[in-house]
Amino acid sequence: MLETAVATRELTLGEAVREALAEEMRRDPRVFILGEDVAEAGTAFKVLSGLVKEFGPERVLDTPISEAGFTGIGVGAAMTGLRPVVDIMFGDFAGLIMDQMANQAAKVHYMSGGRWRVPMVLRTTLGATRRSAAQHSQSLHAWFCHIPGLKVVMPSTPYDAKGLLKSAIRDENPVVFYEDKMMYKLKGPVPEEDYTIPLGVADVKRVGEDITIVATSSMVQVALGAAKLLEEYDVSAEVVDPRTLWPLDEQTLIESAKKTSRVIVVDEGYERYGAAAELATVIQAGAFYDLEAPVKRMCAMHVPIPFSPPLEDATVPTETSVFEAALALCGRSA
Amino acid sequence: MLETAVATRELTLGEAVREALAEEMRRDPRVFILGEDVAEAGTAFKVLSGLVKEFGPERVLDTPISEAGFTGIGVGAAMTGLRPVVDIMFGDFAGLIMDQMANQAAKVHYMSGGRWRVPMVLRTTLGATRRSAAQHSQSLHAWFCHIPGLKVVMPSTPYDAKGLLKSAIRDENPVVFYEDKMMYKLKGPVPEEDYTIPLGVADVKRVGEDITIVATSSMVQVALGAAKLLEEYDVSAEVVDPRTLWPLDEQTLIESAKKTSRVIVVDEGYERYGAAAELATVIQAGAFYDLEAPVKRMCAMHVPIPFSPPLEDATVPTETSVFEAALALCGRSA
Amino acid sequence: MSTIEAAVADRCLRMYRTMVTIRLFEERVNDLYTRALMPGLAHLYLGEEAVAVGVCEALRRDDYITSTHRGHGHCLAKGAAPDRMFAELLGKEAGYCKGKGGSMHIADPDTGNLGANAIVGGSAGIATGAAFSAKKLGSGQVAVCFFGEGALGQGVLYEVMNMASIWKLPVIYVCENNMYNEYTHFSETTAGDPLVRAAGFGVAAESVDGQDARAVYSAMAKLVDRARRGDGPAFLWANTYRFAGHHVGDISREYYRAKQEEQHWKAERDPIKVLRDWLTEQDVASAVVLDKMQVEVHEEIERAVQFATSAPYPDASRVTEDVYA
Amino acid sequence: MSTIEAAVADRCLRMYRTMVTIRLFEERVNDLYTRALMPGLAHLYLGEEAVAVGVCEALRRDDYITSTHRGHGHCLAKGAAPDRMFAELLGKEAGYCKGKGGSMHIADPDTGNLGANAIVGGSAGIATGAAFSAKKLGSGQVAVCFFGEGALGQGVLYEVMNMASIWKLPVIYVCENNMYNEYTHFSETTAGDPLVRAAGFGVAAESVDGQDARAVYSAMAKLVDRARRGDGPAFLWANTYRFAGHHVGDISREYYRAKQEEQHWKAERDPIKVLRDWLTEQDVASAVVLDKMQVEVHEEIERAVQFATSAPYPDASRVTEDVYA
Ligand SMILES: Cc1ncc(C[n+]2csc(CCOP(=O)(O)OP(=O)(O)O)c2C)c(N)n1
Ligand SMILES: Cc1ncc(C[n+]2csc(CCOP(=O)(O)OP(=O)(O)O)c2C)c(N)n1
Ligand SMILES: [Mg+2]
Ligand SMILES: [Mg+2]
Repeated sequence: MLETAVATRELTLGEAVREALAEEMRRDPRVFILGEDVAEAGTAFKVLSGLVKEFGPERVLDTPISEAGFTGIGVGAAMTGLRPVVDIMFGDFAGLIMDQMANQAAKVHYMSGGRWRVPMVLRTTLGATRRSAAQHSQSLHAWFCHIPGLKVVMPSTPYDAKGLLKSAIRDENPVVFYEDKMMYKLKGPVPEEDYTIPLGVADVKRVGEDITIVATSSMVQVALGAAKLLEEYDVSAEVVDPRTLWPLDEQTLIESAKKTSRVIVVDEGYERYGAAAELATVIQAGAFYDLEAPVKRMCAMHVPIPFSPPLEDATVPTETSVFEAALALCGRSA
Repeated sequence: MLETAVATRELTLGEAVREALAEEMRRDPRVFILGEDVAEAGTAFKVLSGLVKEFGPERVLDTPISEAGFTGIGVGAAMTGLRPVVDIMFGDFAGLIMDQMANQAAKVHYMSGGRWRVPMVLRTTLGATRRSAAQHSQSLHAWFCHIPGLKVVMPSTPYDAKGLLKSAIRDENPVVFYEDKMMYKLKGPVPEEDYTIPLGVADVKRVGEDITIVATSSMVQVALGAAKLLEEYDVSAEVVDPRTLWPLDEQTLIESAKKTSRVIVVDEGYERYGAAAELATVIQAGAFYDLEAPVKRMCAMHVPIPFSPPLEDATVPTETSVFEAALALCGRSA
Repeated sequence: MSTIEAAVADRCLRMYRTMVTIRLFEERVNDLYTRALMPGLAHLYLGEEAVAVGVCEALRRDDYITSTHRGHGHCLAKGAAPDRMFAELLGKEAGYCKGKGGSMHIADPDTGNLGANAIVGGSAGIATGAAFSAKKLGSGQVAVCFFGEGALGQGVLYEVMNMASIWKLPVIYVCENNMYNEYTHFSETTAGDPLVRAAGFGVAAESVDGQDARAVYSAMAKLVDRARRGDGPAFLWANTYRFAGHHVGDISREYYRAKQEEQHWKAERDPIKVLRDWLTEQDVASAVVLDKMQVEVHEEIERAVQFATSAPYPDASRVTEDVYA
Repeated sequence: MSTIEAAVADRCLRMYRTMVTIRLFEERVNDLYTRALMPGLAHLYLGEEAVAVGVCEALRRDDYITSTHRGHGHCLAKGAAPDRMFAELLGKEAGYCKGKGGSMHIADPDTGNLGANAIVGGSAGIATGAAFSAKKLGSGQVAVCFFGEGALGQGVLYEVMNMASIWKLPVIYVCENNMYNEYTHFSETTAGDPLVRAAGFGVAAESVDGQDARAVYSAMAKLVDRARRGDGPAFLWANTYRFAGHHVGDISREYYRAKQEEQHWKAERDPIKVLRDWLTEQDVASAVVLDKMQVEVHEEIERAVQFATSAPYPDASRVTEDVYA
């Protein structure tokens, strides 16, 4: 986290996203925003507030409720000289756009023998515990991660969000950019000066010796909280944030695993056939002979996400559950 | 494979699927088929030929090219007293129906507190090497496997296809049933008498001692071929077919892994964030202390599937590549 | 002494009572939210009561409906009980979905409610499939698909309308045009003419004043009749207005619609006032009788809230139940 | 001596030559397939030549098109060279897509071809997005989205038509109605009236005889003009017929369409014969001249096949290239 040392002010993750968009739109007139209620309303989460005032309705366009349609329009616009940033309000709506993303955006470059490009960013959200029930609480990033031709970015701090979003917008490929709804109000240091963070470089959020907690997006803060709790038990946890699930910085994950010999992967997607399985498999393959125990996964319970608070709270990893699992993995008990 | 001993005749996988549908439609008047060109044409693969003659156009319905729409109609029909078998010609079209399957079919039972049910089967296809290029060659089953509320069935023989399809049709939940396009002409023993195969029970297709090859659908025959080649090198390979990826028979996979201590998982989906990662993770977690080497994955290369034969052939596991990988994993060289 | 036929009078009084029930229910939902007693958000049906009530008055109890994120009114109009509705909104075990669904997913087989849906347009396929079953099983049921004009943006709606038309399915697509897709006026998101769109798919299309429960009922009764007779699907365009925000948290709305617009609709086009005026003018019921009815409903709502607030949450162990049947 | 204006005569001769090129190209594709020299399948454009040719005659080279699984005709009409087309169909490195795309994915930036698409309706968004760019960048380009009438079943088509209409995008949706969705007659899959559907989304709709290249050209020229002027999107319904099977392997078709129907269209409505008759009747060109042209085209096609068959396959190592830009 060297970078944040130079930071001079605090922004929320939402503000960092907005600032990244504003700076890129100033830098490059080809960049524009397409989505539902993105203009005057600034999205349902108010993340884009003010952008339409600066850039006008020609560059911040409200669309009908047609996710497949405007994602497809984004693909075509990206192929023909523009740099669309498509806004999909809830990541749960991925099911409506998978053909546009997986069969069109992801494949155009390859199918054309490299002659067409799709420099487009699809911003969307993930995360539960907002009492939004089964169709508005999912973290479906694994679907996109599975498709060659797409890149998938999962920032966990305002600093990363800004730097990674700018890289995503400058990238020549379709990039899916995930924002955790619960993290929009999270504050963190973000320097005034222009900077970008390359896609494909993991970040060690906390250095430790005894156990590695690989965490993505919303789960990074949970992992850091668990690491604090572990301190009191003299367990030193290293928290590694891949930051982008594709491209994936395998080396950093594997090296940390080799160093600590114990690993937990925490991701808010459904556990089964999810992103955590890939991270666990990569680590097992790369650090197999150094591991003291199998890599443990902690993810969303394999159930549709319920509305009722006591039920929903039981479906996601928490500081306590990660802390307890880590302690147990180190052969210790609370 | 005890079951096949009693088999008295050979059917192709396509014939086995058709027979299962015909028998279930005779048994249960609520069962009907919905899809593109399913009636007179008997589908693009001719798998359903003749069914419309026996059951009439009211039970074998040709639809417009509206995958999302008729999948949704299937969900509603299943909730209200019918047992639809929805036909999605190519598995590549999954992107068009993920909202209907993941947000509707999979969640209706849970969201309604168990009061509505969706007893529906979605038949579709997977598999490459037919020179059909990037949008008609994918194996996207990992997307469905990731969603709680869905079941996913992947038969690898005519016998399994018939028995599993009948169970899927009788199941009270939405079941995605995958057929390998290249396997439709594969012949195998199928008994005359009525039988079903429960969902969630793996099958050891070949008993072995030195290495376990876990293979799904189209890759089971490849694994068996590799096992034959391995024999000549005195390497005894066990081939385990999960048959259903959800529910998943973890125990059978883990026991085989414990016995042989070396495992390769072969699946035709894209390798990254794919089904093989889940199987590998489950095996690593369950057999960790017995494994001599990390579980190896062999899947579709992480690229859109190219049209050109020499390129396409390079993207999928083959008898030879699995044979060589297995030999290497056993510390031997060809 | 009223000149109105008794059956008509009864129907209108029944519709009035249900509209008042929805009104008081929603006001209480908003109150529970503002007092932080309700988890999550809710999309209120205030101002649109005549649509759900007029439509469901034309239905049998066993007819099907699918509802939306703004679904409380549909569920109540189709016969749901306020107490179990509130229990669901509060995530209690006694709720219609054991607390697993919440405000946006109320479902109830006993009243033919296939479920509210949080995916805009997400229930178009389900409603059409229910109509498919009704036709195939010869049950004589019809299915009603409620959705807002924003759902006209979802392609799947046209896919299923086309099939409903080809197969002459007994489904009625009820489009509640409250003029806003969240915070965007529908004129900015909707080209052409929705009625012509429906006609282009061979679906009988009609438009109605969504603030007049009697008009909604008569229009719907005709379309339901057609559908039961086997004459196929219909599209009903009901012009209405939501009095409150897109959801309970949408307080300052000036940036997307003028206060005067809201005031106009509340003052001039309140569906409850419209029906009340007619009932009194026609001597179907006196103000006194109607006020008494309102008091009864108020008490029922209060009892329902009591029931719901004192009802227990499901035990956390229930979380893994109902994933598979 | 012909009374036809020189410019018109030139245009019609140019269209004739391109139609013959497509005809001979497709016949050769079928021949390569039957002789097992082509990998996979192909969907032939035989009989529909006048649509692609009439439409593209009204376009600039830098205008955009998106094509379909039945796309060879669109690509050739937009200016693709037969040799690189054949090379792509055979999976050779010299193909338009280095052999990675094949028959269903030919793309070529040099001729504004955004790519053929194997997902029915899959390019509707792309074409509309290209029109969006053209308008935003003020390039004066238009985008043409070719699709078969089967794509009317895909909801995304209506989603993008609605947006094209709202934003007045220069996109023309060309629906090739060859009356069959694979093996099913479109009347069994299409309710209402496609022209009314388009109108319902505020899209200007026209119908044309797809076997008459001159008629297609004039209808299209008007719509392209409108679009370039900024008057927004249009929908062109072109009635046509595919002479061969759904794909090269679709040999016995009696179960879904009568031989007589095919014979009628081939004998009476062959678009090449229609234009040829006009050219000769109007003394624009003699049979001798047209036959000579045909021979030239034939030679060009043969050279193209030669080139493609003798061209090398890509090295297997190329498989991992072009996944990311
Ligand atoms: C597919 C989908 N896209 C977006 C949303 C977010 N969303 C919830 S309600 C809403 C507006 C719906 O407007 P309308 O259909 O007119 O219904 P109303 O809220 O006016 O009753 C939107 C965009 C959603 N739930 N589903
Ligand atoms: C989304 C989708 N569904 C189904 C298919 C399979 N399929 C390929 S061509 C075709 C028929 C298309 O008919 P039409 O659009 O009229 O085009 P035509 O073949 O007649 O030119 C179908 C169903 C597909 N490629 N994509
Ligand atoms: Mg609305
Ligand atoms: Mg057609």
